[in-house]
Amino acid sequence: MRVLLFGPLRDIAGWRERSFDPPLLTLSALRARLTSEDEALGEALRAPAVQAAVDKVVVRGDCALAPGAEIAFLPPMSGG
Amino acid sequence: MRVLLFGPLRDIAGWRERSFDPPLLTLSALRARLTSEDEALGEALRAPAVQAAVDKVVVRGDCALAPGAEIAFLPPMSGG
Amino acid sequence: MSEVRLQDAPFDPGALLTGFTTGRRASGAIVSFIGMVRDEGGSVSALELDAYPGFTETAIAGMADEAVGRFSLHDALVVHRTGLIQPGEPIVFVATAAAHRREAFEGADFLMDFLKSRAPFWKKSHEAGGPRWIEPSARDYEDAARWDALKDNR
Amino acid sequence: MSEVRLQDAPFDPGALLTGFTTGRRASGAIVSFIGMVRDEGGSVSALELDAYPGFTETAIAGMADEAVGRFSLHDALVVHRTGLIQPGEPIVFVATAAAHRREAFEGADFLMDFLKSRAPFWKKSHEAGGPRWIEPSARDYEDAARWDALKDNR
Repeated sequence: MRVLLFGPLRDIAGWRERSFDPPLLTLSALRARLTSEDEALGEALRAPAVQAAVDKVVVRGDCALAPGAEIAFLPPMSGG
Repeated sequence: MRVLLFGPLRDIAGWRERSFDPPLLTLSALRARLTSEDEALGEALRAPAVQAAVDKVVVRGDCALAPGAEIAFLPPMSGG
Repeated sequence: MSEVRLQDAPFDPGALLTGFTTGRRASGAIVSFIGMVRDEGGSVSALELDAYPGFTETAIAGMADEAVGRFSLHDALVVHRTGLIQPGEPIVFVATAAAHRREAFEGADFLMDFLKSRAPFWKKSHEAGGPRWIEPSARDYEDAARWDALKDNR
Repeated sequence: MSEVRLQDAPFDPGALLTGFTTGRRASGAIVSFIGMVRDEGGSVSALELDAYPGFTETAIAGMADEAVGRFSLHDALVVHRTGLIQPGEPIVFVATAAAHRREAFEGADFLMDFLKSRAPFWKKSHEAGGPRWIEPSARDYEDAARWDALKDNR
């Protein structure tokens, strides 16, 4: 399971991409894990404008995650 | 004195440019001369949409012409 | 600032755009328009464009300067073919540079509307049924009239 | 029909325009837009553009396809830089081809408004006072909202 951060989230967390093995089973479990490791990142991820994408599809609320899933956290987009 | 025709006027008259020596003294005299030589051209020149330019400036009505003037008859423009 | 060129020879729009773009550090937006001769499914064999040298450039430069003033353009360029032009060939190239994209788009759009409806060209279409002289379309006049309405609302 | 490319390497807008224009015998109108990084009088040293490969192209392709359908475009091309971009360098190139100029202009204008307000990029401006993340301006949102109003009126 890969987790990707974009934009200002990268600056807050200090990383762009991480693997999680064993994988987390749900998006909410992943959020809890990231928050337990880094409270500042956890708070940033809870901002309503930050979207989550699973395998490049934006999801709302919680969802189950496949073991090989790619999860991206997308802060408000700057546009081109 | 040079006279220039543009667009469909060239097809009607069968010429694009002519010199007149001795020159005509006024635009109305030039129109009368062109009409006396070619009635079809004279009629085409009388159409309200046909403009006359003297030395590249559009003029309305009659005006005096300098001996070295360049007179152009401009039918409705096609645009670019 | 604006530049107007008439030429019988074909031009390369890409080379014109590269020249217009290079070295502009203050312009955030550049818009270009290329008008091409359409073959209309094969019925048009060529366009023939007649200009009045000196008079035509001056009229177009007046339109370009109006666009520069009205839309705060940094620059405007108009290159127009004259003579015989084949289907698939560019007939007109317009480029505008501005700080922001809205001005660059509107400047180019305005300039094209005025070129198409009011520029002193006489255009003959060589078609299967014989040559015919072309006047601006009703849509060309409508497009140009849009700007009068916009001006009143500003 | 549309094409979207993201690339870290600089591109030559003129070469892209030549490629886009060549061989179009049915398109009477081609509009291009180039967005450049402005130096803002020397205060901006570079822009850094972050994309999500795969996700970003798909989102832009969706916008391009919407422009093609809405404005009856024959084709649309979007080329966008990513990574570090210097002032004076092009950051985005958009081209549209259509039968007539109104569609080509509106298609490019629409596509740029949506790119500027909704494309999945994250943009950092490296300035004298330090780097800062950029969000779309109020004007970018207003520009994009114009099209919703127009759609309702058609």
